[in-house]
Amino acid sequence: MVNPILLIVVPLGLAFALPIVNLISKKIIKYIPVLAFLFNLILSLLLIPKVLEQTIIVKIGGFHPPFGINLFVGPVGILFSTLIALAGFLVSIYALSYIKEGPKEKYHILYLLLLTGATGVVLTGDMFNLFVFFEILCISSYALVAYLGNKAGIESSIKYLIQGSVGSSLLLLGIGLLYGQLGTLNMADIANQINSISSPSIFVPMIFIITGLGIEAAIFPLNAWLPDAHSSAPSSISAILSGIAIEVGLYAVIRVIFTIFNASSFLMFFVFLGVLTLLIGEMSAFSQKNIKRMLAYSSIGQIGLIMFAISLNTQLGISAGFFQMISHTLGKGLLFLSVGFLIYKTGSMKISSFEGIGKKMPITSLLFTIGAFSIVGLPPFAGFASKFMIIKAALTTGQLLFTVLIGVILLGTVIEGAYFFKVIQSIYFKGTTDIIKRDEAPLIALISMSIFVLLIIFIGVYPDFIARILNSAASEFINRIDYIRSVLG
Amino acid sequence: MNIIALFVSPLIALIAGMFFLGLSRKISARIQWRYGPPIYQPVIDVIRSFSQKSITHGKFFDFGIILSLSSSFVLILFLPIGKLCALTSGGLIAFLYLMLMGPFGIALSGAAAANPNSSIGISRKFLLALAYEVPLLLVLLTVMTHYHTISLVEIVNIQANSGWAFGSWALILPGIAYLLILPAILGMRPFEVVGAAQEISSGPIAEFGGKHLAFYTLQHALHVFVGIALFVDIFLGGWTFFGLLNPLAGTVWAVIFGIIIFLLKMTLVLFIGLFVNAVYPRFRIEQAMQYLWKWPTLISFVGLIIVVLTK
Amino acid sequence: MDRNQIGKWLKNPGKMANKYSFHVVYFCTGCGIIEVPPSITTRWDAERFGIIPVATPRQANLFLITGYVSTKTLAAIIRTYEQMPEPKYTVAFGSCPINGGMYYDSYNTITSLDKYIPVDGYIAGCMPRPEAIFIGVTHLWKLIDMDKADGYKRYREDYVHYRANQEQILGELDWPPLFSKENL
Amino acid sequence: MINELKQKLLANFNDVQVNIPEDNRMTVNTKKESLLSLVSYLKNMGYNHFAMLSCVDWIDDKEFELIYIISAYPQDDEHYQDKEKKNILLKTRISRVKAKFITIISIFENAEPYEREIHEMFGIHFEGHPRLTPLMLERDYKIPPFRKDFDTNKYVENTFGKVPSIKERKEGKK
Amino acid sequence: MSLELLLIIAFSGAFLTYLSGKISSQLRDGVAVLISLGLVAIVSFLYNVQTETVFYQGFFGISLILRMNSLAWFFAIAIVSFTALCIIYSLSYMKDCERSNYYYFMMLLINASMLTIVLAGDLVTFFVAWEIMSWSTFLLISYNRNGALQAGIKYIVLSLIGSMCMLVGILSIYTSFGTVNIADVANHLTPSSVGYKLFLLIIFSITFGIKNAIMPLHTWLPDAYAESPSPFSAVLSGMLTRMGVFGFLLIMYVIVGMKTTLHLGRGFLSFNTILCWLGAITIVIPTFIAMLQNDAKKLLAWHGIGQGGYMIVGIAFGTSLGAAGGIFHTLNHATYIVLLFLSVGAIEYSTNGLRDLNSLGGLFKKMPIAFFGGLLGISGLIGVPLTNGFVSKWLIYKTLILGNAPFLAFAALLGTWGTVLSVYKFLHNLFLGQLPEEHKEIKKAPLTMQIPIVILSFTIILFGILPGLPLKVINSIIVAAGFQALDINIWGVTSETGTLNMLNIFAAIAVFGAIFWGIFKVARKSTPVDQYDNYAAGAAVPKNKYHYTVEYYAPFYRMGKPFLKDIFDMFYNRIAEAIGSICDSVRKIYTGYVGSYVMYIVLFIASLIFVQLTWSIF
Repeated sequence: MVNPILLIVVPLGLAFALPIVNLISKKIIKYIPVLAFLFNLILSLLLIPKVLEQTIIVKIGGFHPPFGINLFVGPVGILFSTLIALAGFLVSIYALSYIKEGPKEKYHILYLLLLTGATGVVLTGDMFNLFVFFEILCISSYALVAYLGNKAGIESSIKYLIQGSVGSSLLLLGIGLLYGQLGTLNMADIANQINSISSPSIFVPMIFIITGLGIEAAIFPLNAWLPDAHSSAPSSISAILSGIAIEVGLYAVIRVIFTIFNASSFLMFFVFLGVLTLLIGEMSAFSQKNIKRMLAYSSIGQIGLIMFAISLNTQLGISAGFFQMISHTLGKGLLFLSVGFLIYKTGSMKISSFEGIGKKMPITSLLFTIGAFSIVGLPPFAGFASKFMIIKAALTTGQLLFTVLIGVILLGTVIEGAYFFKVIQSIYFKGTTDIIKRDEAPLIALISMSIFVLLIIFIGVYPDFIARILNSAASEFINRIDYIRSVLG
Repeated sequence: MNIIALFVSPLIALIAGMFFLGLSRKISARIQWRYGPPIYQPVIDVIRSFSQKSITHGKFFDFGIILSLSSSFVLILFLPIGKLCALTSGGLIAFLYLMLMGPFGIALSGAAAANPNSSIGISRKFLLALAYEVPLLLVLLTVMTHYHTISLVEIVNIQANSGWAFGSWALILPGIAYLLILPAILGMRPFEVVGAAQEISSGPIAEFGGKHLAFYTLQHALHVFVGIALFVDIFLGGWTFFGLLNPLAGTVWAVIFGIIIFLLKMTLVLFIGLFVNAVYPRFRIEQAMQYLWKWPTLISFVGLIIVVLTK
Repeated sequence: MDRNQIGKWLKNPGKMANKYSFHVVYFCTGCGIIEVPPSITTRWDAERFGIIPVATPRQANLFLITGYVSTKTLAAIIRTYEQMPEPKYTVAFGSCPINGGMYYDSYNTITSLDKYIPVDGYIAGCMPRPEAIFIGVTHLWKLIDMDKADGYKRYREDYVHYRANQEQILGELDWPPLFSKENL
Repeated sequence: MINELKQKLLANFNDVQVNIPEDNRMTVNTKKESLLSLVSYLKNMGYNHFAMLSCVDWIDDKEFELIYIISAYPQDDEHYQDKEKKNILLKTRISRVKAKFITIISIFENAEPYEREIHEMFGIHFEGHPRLTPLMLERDYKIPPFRKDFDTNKYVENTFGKVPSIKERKEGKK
Repeated sequence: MSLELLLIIAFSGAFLTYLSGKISSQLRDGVAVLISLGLVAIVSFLYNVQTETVFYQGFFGISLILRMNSLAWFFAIAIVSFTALCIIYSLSYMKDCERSNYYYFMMLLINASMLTIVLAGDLVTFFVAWEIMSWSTFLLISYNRNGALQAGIKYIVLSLIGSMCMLVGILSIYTSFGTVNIADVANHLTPSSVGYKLFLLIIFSITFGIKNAIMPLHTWLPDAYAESPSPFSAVLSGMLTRMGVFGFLLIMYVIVGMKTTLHLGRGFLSFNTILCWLGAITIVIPTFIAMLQNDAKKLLAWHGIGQGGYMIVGIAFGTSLGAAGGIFHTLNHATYIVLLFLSVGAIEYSTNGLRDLNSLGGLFKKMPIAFFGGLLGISGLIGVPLTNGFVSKWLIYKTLILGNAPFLAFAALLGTWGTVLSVYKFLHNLFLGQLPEEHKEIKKAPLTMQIPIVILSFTIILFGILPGLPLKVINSIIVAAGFQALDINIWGVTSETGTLNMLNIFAAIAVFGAIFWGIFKVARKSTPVDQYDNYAAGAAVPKNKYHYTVEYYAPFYRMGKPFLKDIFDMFYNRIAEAIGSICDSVRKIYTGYVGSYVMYIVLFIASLIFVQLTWSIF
């Protein structure tokens, strides 16, 4: 039985082995991330059936849970690790042809570190271990945002660094307070003792932890860093940031609320916060001239939608939220990757410079259109299936409040549809009408993007394929007692 | 009965129509202190037009005028003249639409003649039609809702036993409204905006020569006949005259006398139109539209409300 | 005034109808037009003979040339005459159309109208009063009876000659010849 | 009032004969050279209405006589009577052969059509006239029609042709 | 012949056409025509077949069903045949246009998605096909670049709002009844509360109102019709906008059931009276606005809205005659509006792009077939007897008058007279009158354009004289919907309150027409004359200046101009600007200073803790 710890160890090891390989030969280093995440993908796919029967607890160094650090590989963990591995694998293939200049080996190291941090956050069962992996994730993303080295890149990564460090310090403060009161760092143990002590002393660390994680999860007041960071990072990195980093942050927030603090009353506040994030994200994306800023704001909007779905606090709601995460990762990843080469070929991020690009780069613009249709939620694509589930979840609760909120959310989707369709129009129906030579993106990038498209269409047409894993993931959050009993025994 | 009506009513309509045209010219002359032409002058005009060699602007120019004359004759078949009514399919709605076909045919051939005078004439004809259609529709709707039927024959029969519609106080207002718009329907002087000889050299028929002019005169005669006959049928109870014909009911004489009474009533109504026609100068098209949309529409609207409320 | 003799009607309705329904082209060509309104209104009432002024030449069959004809008016007269349907009659007032009248030596007045369009009858008088017009009309009836009012036939038969005269005065005409070979 | 004007004219212009046939009408005969200055002088004096320009063809002494009729609107028009309207006829003589004269459009704008008509009917060419195109006549004439040597009968004869006699009309000969 | 196979052919046909277009354009034309005609053949084979097949279970376990009944067949045959005609038409219209592969692909995709809508047995397939139709229409509307982009955005925003309303409606049904199958939903819905039914009706009628352009929701239609390429605007106006009518039929008769819809709401304020009044307003105002248009396609677009009002009034009135009239009017309107758009397209094709009503004229001498189609089209639009428009309008008027709703009948009849005026302006300015010099040597429309025009004109006359053919199918529809049947015979409707017998009207017109044609021929032969030998008070006819078109109804314009502005369009534009400015102000939150960002974080924590300490709601 392969030990899930390998999911973290292998990419970490390769990350540190990379400088040595770099000495031997410069060319093969860009294939290492591809290998790492291919391994991760295969491993997590193998683990899925085992995990669905029975969650695996990995005790590091043989110590029993309350004392040693343990990994908790439940359906949620394995779902996220497969998602991270898949996205990482595809983006690393894309990066083979995209990252040409600049300190390439540093890019690959940081890239490996970022994704190992993400996998670690997802699988860990220990609070402090969560903080450590969270730090690895944030720091490597600060560095990668500044990778292009231009003025905008550096300025936005500094802003990201400042806000991230405020968040991490708050997170550390919260964990410290918790440790001071309960004397344990193990999530299950904390969850077990949480209801024995009075509420204000619990509430303050909870708020600190949630805010700390919330900054990375791009919740409304805390996500000011996202538009600058995503727009000035290289496209492959902004694909990873939008696709993986925000979802992992949100997973951490949910893990904290549901399993550790069991603060279900707090969720009602999260519903309104989610809707607010959606509206703010969509509205500020409406009149954007820069394509990557527009996509960044649209990610904020989508995160708001996921928050709304999950904070419905029902089995259907949470699985709908996870489904929306998956479809957002695929859709937004595809959008960022296709935009990457559009910008590379036209030289500027302005939407007005994309006029008539549909004739010059037909396949990439077709991929961009499919990604846009999936994000807006038009039928044959994954976005529609997830939106369908979210609305179903909201309406099954039967409360009038949620029906009204659904109305507001759909208004947000209409705004989103409006600005995405404007971009599609300018790609296909503006600019010169004379026949110009085709100047396509390189083949490797097209392959990775078309795999995204295949996944989007496959999940959109046949959503039941991942329904089982989504339900078990949702049930893991709903009944936290099994979590505690399975860890503490 | 209806098969005979198929042949008889068009003939009656044609003769009566030409008689009315002659009568109107005679009476206008008499009002202006001059002898005026003989009653049968329109017949002479038609024969003279037929003897003339006209010009044509193409096959569609001829098709329009043939369409308009034949549809006017078809219109007569739908009209209960006295007791005779050849076709009843479709009732008053089909009648309204067929009334539209006559002017539509002339409009087609007038425009095919590529003469701006006729185009302006046609646009005025349609504007005038739109103007008097508003009160006319209200009037007909009031009648139809009051008698709860859409067939003309039934309206005449109901009036046969329950007295003229013009008499019943519920339908007084629509009757008055119809009389107010009668000159407009017949294209008489105050509303002779369409064929204004001085301004647009007789409007749509500017290019109509010999036989085209003859066809137009026949169509105009039938149009006058239909305009008055509709009023007589709906408001003056067609062939009935306070039960005068009851003893003869069922015999051939009843039919003949019915037709005679019907024609007498029509001449009476024609006189009203003529007296107005002989005296009034011509309206401008805006004045005509404003007038028609003001008083007749108001009266007929109030009539409709009364009928709807009291039903 | 044999309007009410049915026999004549049955024998030759076309001619009789032409006689008793003159539609006059209401187109003032000269000083005589001032006589036409009184003749069609209350005092003299031409309508009792079936005479009505008509707006377009297309519907007319009688063309009154009321007075002197200048070269410019001649172009309009010829075009109007050619637009009238076939059995058409022309009556000229006064002496000016005959021999130029008092404008006999004017440099732009036509001396004899008959060269350009066929004229069926002349009414004497500088300008004839309405009674004279009616007398002219009765004479026209006689001419029609005797088939002498054949101006339009003359126009068609030797149209080439008329056309030549017209072109000689007005120069190149900007409307095509009325009768080309095939529709003579 | 008209007499002082006569004195003034005689004083200013030397080769001018002025006589007043009736109380407020004055005829002035001048040479063709001084006509322009005279017209502008009169205009400044208040005679600002250019009534008409006409021409007389003295064929036997081979001269055209151009007559400019200028008049003045009275200043205070409350008690204006028609008979007070003062007219001045300026006459000048130009030779008949290749007749040409200067245009007075610079002083009186509305003289333009009159000069065109005189040009068309008499054949006098006015230098400086913006458009001396034909005004009323359709055809071009070898001798302008209003000249005395224009033989109207002969012209009518060969343009409109001989009027057919009654006999000819009877046989219907064209 | 199973339904799945039909749809597979339709969708794969679209992709096949696109691919074959890569090889050669002739091949693509052949494939496109083959597929569309094949679809026509298949659908016609499915006449009165009542099948229902579950074709897919994978979508969240919902069983997606395709069913064929008389209503579905009626719309399906109309969709497929009109699209086939338009594709034959666009063979020559699109010959030298760029990106014609994309055009044919989109046309066949829209055709396939409309077919799926009509055959959908459950609401999820219905919604999926509806969405595919919407965004592919958007892509095809904005095909003509500059002007069309604005029209495309306006269309897609309004149809997105519509689809979102429908999505909420479908999911509220799914969540409260657990099933999406239309038949089950119908009997689940009867016991539920009136309020819930009213909610569903309103939500669905917003969607279908936008698509069918009922008065307040119609603003997208004029630009969309005018800017899209003519063959597509024919399909768009013919069948695509009438999916709204199909939707209304579905929701009012099949899902909520005819009996309940009639008594929803109190007395005057009941749902279908309001819908009738909206329909009536939609008949009158757009028809008079159409009179002011100077662009031929805009004029036809406004008539599309006006005629849509008739269908709504017919369907919403709730009697069997009204429903039959409404459904029949949908088919009739489709025939003559497609015909009119095709004839305008033919003119556009031969005068390369000119469709301004003020600068054309006299084309009936040069393009007889297009004129013939235009004439029959407008006579259908007016409802001249012997055309199919007359029969359906007669049915609607009879229901309104005998259903004692005289004011509705007045609005409908007034709409007809407005149509007469504006449609005559269309025919006069385009075809009749003086032929301008520059159009002297216009060539006739090519053969592939003439075939559809002739076929459509023939159908207008055929259904006009023998309305029994379509009415038999409609009769089975309204019987299935729960109305009592009308006794239909081949030439009309017989009922004791006034029969309609088209045959004797046709016979009368034919006989009298023949008589007077004979008399006309016997009388003296008239000499043909050129358009410049015209009465002009003795003067010569000036070239190019002797055709009266500009401001054709000038007196009415002066009176009606202030009232006939499209107030809803202006209102919606103002809303769009307001939203745009709000979005700009919202974006200002991200000021760009790191200080303000950190201040947000600290404020967030402080406020949460403060709230917890004072009210402790968490």
